[in-house]
Amino acid sequence: MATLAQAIRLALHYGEEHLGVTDIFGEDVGAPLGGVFTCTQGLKTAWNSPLDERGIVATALGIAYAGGKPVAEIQFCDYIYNVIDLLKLCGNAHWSSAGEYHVPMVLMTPVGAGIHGSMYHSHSFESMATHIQGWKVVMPSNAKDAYGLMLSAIADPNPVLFLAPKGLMRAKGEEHIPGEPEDERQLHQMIDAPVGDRQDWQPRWPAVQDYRVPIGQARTCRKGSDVTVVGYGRLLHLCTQAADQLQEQGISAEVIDLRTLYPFDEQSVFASVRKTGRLLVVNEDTEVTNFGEHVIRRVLDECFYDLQAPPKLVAGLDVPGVGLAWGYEKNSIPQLADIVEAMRTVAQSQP
Amino acid sequence: MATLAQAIRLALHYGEEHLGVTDIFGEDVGAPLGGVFTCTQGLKTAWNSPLDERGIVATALGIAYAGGKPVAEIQFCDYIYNVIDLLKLCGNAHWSSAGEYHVPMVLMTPVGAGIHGSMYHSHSFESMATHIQGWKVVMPSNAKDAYGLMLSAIADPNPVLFLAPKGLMRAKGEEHIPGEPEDERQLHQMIDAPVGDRQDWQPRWPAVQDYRVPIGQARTCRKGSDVTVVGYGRLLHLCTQAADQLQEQGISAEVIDLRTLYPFDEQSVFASVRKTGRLLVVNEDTEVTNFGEHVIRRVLDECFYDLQAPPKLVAGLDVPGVGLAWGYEKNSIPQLADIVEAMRTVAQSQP
Amino acid sequence: MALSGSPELTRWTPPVLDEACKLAIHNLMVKSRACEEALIRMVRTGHGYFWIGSPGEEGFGVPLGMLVHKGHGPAFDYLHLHYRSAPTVLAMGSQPIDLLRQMRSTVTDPYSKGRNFVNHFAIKPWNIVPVTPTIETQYAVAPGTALVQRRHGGVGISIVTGGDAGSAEGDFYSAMNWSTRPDQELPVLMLIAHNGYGISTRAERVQNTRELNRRGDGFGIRNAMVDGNDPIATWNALVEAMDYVRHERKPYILQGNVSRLYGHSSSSGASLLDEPDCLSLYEARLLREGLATAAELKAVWDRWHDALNDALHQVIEEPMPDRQHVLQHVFWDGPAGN
Amino acid sequence: MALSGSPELTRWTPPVLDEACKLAIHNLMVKSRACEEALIRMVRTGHGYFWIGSPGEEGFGVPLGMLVHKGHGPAFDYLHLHYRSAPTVLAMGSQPIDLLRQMRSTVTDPYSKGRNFVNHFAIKPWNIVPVTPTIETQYAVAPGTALVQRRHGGVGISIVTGGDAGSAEGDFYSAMNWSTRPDQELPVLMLIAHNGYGISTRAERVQNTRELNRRGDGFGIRNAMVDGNDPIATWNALVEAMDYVRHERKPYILQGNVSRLYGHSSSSGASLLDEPDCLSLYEARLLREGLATAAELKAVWDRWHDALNDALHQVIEEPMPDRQHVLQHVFWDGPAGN
Ligand SMILES: Cc1ncc(C[n+]2csc(CCOP(=O)(O)OP(=O)(O)O)c2C)c(N)n1
Ligand SMILES: Cc1ncc(C[n+]2csc(CCOP(=O)(O)OP(=O)(O)O)c2C)c(N)n1
Ligand SMILES: [Mg+2]
Ligand SMILES: [Mg+2]
Repeated sequence: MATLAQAIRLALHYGEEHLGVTDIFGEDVGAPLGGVFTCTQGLKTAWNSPLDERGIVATALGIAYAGGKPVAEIQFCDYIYNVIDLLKLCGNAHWSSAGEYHVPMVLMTPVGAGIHGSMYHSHSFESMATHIQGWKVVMPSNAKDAYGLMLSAIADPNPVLFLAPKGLMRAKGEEHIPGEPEDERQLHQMIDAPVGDRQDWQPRWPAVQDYRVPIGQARTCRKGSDVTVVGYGRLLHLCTQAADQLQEQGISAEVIDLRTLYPFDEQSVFASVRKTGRLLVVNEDTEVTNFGEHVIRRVLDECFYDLQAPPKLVAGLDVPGVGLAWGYEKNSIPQLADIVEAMRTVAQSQP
Repeated sequence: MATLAQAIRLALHYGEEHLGVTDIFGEDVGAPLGGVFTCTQGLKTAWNSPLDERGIVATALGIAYAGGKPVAEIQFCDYIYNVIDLLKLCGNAHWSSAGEYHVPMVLMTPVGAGIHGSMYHSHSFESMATHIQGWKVVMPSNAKDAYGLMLSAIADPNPVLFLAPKGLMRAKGEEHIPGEPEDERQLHQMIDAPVGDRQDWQPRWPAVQDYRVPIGQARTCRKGSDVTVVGYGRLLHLCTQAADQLQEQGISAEVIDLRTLYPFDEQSVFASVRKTGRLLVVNEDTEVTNFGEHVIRRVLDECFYDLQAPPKLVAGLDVPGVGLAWGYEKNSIPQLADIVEAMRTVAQSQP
Repeated sequence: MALSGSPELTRWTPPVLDEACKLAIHNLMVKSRACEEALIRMVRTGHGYFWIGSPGEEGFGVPLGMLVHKGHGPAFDYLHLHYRSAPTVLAMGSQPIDLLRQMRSTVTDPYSKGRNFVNHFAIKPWNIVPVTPTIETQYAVAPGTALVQRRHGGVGISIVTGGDAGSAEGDFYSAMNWSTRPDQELPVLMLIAHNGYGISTRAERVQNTRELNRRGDGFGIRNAMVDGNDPIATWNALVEAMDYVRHERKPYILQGNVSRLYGHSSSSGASLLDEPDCLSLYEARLLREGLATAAELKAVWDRWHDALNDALHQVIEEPMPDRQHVLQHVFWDGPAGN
Repeated sequence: MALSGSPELTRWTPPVLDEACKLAIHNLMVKSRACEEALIRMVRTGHGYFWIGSPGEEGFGVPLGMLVHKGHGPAFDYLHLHYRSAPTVLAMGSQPIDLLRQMRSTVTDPYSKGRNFVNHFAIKPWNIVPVTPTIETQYAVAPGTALVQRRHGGVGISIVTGGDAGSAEGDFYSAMNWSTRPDQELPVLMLIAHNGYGISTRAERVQNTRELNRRGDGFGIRNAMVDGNDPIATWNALVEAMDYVRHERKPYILQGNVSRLYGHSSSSGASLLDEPDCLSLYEARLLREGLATAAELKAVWDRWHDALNDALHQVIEEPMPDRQHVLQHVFWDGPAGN
C-alpha cells in the first residue's frame, strides 16, 4: 500500500495531469529532494522556492489570480506563523471583492508531533487555521483519504489548507488508491527517487484514478453506543486503538474521523452524540482556544439536553512548545493511555 | 474623567517615570501624532518606527533582551497577522531557554469593531492571542482599568499583550484614576496636544499614582442570580446595558468583566456559574475557534452538573471580514438586541 | 482614454505623446481630482465614513493608467494597486460613480459591494486584483501574476504600486528577490509613490535615502526616480521602464515624487495643504505652451463637476447592503479559473 | 581562549594575531570539529534524535568567537546566532559537554533543559540570546539589542549570523532598514555563512548573486565577502568589520563562504561530503609555515577526543526531564531586567 507521503504525491501527479495544477512549489519541494517528506518527488511542475514563506504564499495567490492552479507548501506548519496575514488575504479576497476574484489554491503543510521534532517541528495548526475565514481545512488520517482529500482540495475553486500529519507520512494505507499497483515494492520502484544521484531519474507514474473524499464529510471508523469520540490526523489512530481496548472492557466507543475541519461535518457529530449522549474530542493542538472547543460548543448548541456527561477535550498541554526529551512530549501531547483514560471517564461519568 | 486613551497615556507616563519604561514605539507613536488614538502623545520615550510590524515586535524583543523595557504598538490589531511567529518567539524564549532569558515587554494594539472600520479596522484578536503561549493578555473595558492593567502589564517581567477596545478609546471613565485632576478640562489642557502646530508643545503631567489591576482578576459589574454573563472590552457595556434592561423584566443577570483573558479568572467564573446555573459568553471575535468557547469548555470541565441550560456564545459571525456598510456590521457583530435576546434565552431555557 | 491592446502583441509601442494626448492627460487628471474632491465632500456631509485617496498623485497615476496594456488574462498587465490609485483606474476608463458608490457603501459598489473603504478596487476584466488595506502585501503577490506572464509570453507585465513608508516592509524585499531569481526573472514594474510621509511619520526620519528605488541596487534591479508632479516626465519615465520590463521581461523600480494634497485621509482632516499641486502646475504649462485656453480648461472642470453632481444624486438613492448580503461570496462555487 | 573585556572600553583593540593566537585558532577549530563529530556519533548510536551543526564553518566561526567582546549587558557584544554557531560559542569558552547534554536532552542541558535541538544556545552571562529554530528572525531582533547599545555608548555591538538561503526572508531587510535609520544608525554586524545551500536548494538557483553581502548596497551599508574557509583571512576581515561597527556605530555585512562538510543535518544522513575542509587546509598551512609539527597537531586532536569521550560517559548517566519539568519556566516571576 502507498504511504501517506506517496498518496499525496500520486494525488499531485493526478492533479497535474487532470485537474490543471500548474505549480507545486515551496522550500526544497523541487528536485533533487522533492520535499522533506518526499511528497513532491518527481512531479513535473514542482520547483524550489527561495526560503521565504511570505513569498511562497503571496506568489501562490498571484498565480491563482492569473488563472493558474498552485499547490504551495510551507515546509513545516511551525514556519507558517509569519504569513497569517497573507492567509487572511487569500481567504477574504473573494468576499472583499464581492465575488470579482476567487482564489483557487492549495496550501499544504505538515503538522503535529510524534517524530521527536522538538519545539519547531511539533506544532499543530488547526486551531488558528479554523479561525481564519475563507479557507477550507482538511486533514487526512490515512493514505487513501489523503489522496481523496487532495483531489478535492485541488478541484475546489477556493483556498484549501491541507494539513498533513507528519507522524503518519511513512504510514502505509489499509486500502488501495484506485489505480495504485498491487505490489507496494513496485510502487516504490516506480515513484520513489533513488538514494544518491537523481540527476537522470524519472518517475514512472501508475495510472491512478479519480477518487474524491468530499470536503465536509466525516467518516465513522468505529461504530459504538457509549461515547462519541471525535478525532483526526495522527491521534485518530490512538482513538481507534483506545476504542478497541475499551471494547474488550465492555465500553463501546463510536470513533469519528473528521477529515475536514472546516467546514466540519456537524451533522455526523450531532447524530452520534444524540445516540451516545457523551462526547470526547481529541487533538494535539494546545488546549486554550482549541478547535476541539469549537466542536464541543456546537454540540452544546444543538445537543445539550442529549448529553449525559460533560463533554471533554483531550488536547496538548498549554505550554510554549513540545520539548525534545521524551519526558516533555509524553507529558504534553496526548498519549494512548491519556485517551483511554479520558474515554473511560466520559463513558462512565455519572452526576 | 480621563478617556480610555488618556488613561493609557497616563499609565505610560507613570511607567516611564516609575517602572523603567525605556521605549514606547510603533507606527506614528511618536511626535507629532502620538498615536492614531493619541495614546502616546507627549511621552518622553515615544518614537516613530519604520512601517514594519516585524521590525517593531522583533526590536522590542531585542530591547527586552538587552535590559530595556519596551512598550511597542501595532497600530491596529488588523495588522498584527504578519508577526505571529515573532509573538510566539517572545512567548517561548523563557521556556525554550529554560529560564535563561525572559522577555519583559508590553505590546499594545487596538482591537474590535464599532467605529465603521471596515474590513481592516474591525478585527478582534483575543482568540488567536490566547492560543499563543507565554503571553498574558489583558483587555480593559474602562479608563481606570486601562490604567491599572497597563501598570500591571509594564511591571510584569513577561510579555503582556494589551488589547485596547478601539470603540472605547474616547469613552470617559466613571472613576478617577488616582492623581487625575478633578476637572477633565484641566486634564485636557495639561496632556492633550493642541490641534495644529505642536512643535513647541510639552505636556504637563498630573502626578498620577500607582494603581494596579492585578493580571488574572475579573470584576463582577452586576450581581445577579439567573444567568452569568462573561464579557470584556467594548461589548462588556452592551452586556451591562442588557442586564439592566432584563432586570426591569425580572431577569437577574450577573455580569463579569474578565479584564484578563489569559490567564482568565476561572474561579470567579466558576463561582458565578455554580450560583446561576447558566452561562453566556459574549465577544466580537469570529465564532469558530473562539476564545469564548474556551471559557465554556473550562466551565463544562468544572461545573457541568451545575448547568441548568446550555451555555451559549454570542460572537462575531463567521465571515471573512466586517463590511463597511452598517448592514454588514450590524448583522455580523453582536449588537445590544442580540445580547439581550441571548441572555433571555439562556436565563429562561428549559429542557 | 486608456489604450487596450490585443492579446497577440509581441512588441509594445507606446501611444504617441502628442497634443491630443497631453490634453487627454489633463482631462483625466481633472476627472480624478474632481472625483476625489467629491468623495471628500461626501465624508464631510455624512455620505460616507472614511476617505483615503489620491489628490496630488494624478501626475504620476494618470500616465500609468494610460500606458497600461489593458485587458483580461496574462497577455495583459496585472495591477496590484495601492489605495491611492484612482488616477490610474479612472484613466483606464472606470466611472467616477463607482467610487461614489464605494464611498457610500451601496450594494451597487462594483468593487466590494459596500464592504471596503473607498479606492479599494477589484476589476477582473482589467486584471486589477483586489486592493488590500494591508500595506505592501501587494508587492509580494505581484511576482505570482508575473510568473504566469513570463510563461505565457507576450508583453503583459505585473505592475505594483505602493507608498514610501510601506517600502519598509519585508514584502518589498520579497518582491525584489522573487523577481530576480536566476533565469527566472519576472516582468514586474514596481512603482513607489513617494509623498514624504507614512501617515504622520516623515520619510527622512525613518529611511536613510529619499531614493527608495535605490533599494533595488542590492539586487541589481534597474531603477529610477522621476518628478511625479510632472505628468510628461512621468510619461516618459514610464515608457522607458515599461519598454524594459515588457521586452526584457525583468523587473524595474520607478519612484515618483508626489504630493499629499489633502493629507493622509479623512482621519487627519482631509483639508487642503500647502504642497505643490501637479494639476495646477500642469494647467499652467498647458497655458504657457498654448495647448489650451483658461476657458477650455475650466470647461473640463465644469464637465466633471456636473457629472459628479449627477452621479452623487443617483448614488444616494441606491440601496445599502443588509442582512441578506452578509453571507454572500464567502466561498465560490463556480469554475476554478480567474 | 576568548578575550573578555571591560565594560568601560571606549576604544577596542583587537588581540594580536601572533603565533600563539594562530595555534589557539587551531585548537578551537579542533575543539569544535571534534565536538560536532561526537554529536553526530551520538545520533548514530541512539543517544540523540537529531543533529544539526557546523563542521565546515570553523574557519569562519572560531575567529568570530575569539574576537567577541564577551560579557553581560550592553557594554558587551550581543550574539544572535544561527544554529551553526558551535565554533563561535566553543571559542568563547563554552564546554563541549554542554552540547552533548543538549544533544542527549538531559535535564542538565544548560541551554534548554532538554527542550531544543542541539546547537540552540542561550547564555545570558555572555549575551548569547536564545537561538531560534525559525530561520532569519534573529536578524530582525538584533537592531533591538543594538539600539540599547547605541544609547549605552562604548564599543559593544550586536552580532547576528545566518545562512545564505535565509537571507531571502524579509527579516534580513528589516535588519538593514532598522540599523540605518537617519541619525539612528545601529552597531549591528551582520554575518552570512554562505555554504551554497538551503537544505537541498542550491543558492545559485534562487539568488541572483553569490555575494549576498551586496544586498546591503540598497541601503548603502558597507559590506564585504571573505573566504570563510580561511581563518586568517576571516580574522582580518572581522577585525576590519568590527573596528568599523564598534567605533562608527554603524552596520556592516560580512559574508564568509564556507563548507557544509556533513550536509544539512542528520535528516540528510550527516555523512562526510567532498567539500573543502577548512581545518585540514589550516593544518596544512600551519605545517607549511612551521608553526606546528604533525605530532603536535595530532596531540590537539587526541586531547579533545579524550575529553569528549569522558564527557559522553558522564552525560549518558545524567537524568532526563520528566513530567515535573514540563511546566517549569512558562512565566518568570523574578525581577524584570535581563
Ligand atoms: C501592514 C499595515 N500596517 C499598517 C497599516 C496602517 N497604515 C495605513 S496607511 C499607513 C501609512 C502608509 O504610508 P505610505 O506607504 O507612505 O503610503 P501613503 O499613505 O503615504 O500613500 C499605515 C501605517 C496598514 N494599513 N497596513
Ligand atoms: C522560517 C523557517 N522556514 C523554514 C525552516 C526550515 N529550514 C530549516 S534549515 C533551512 C535551510 C536554511 O538554509 P540557510 O539559511 O542557507 O542555512 P544553512 O542551513 O545552510 O546554514 C530550512 C528551510 C525554518 N527553520 N525556519
Ligand atoms: Mg507615503
Ligand atoms: Mg546555507
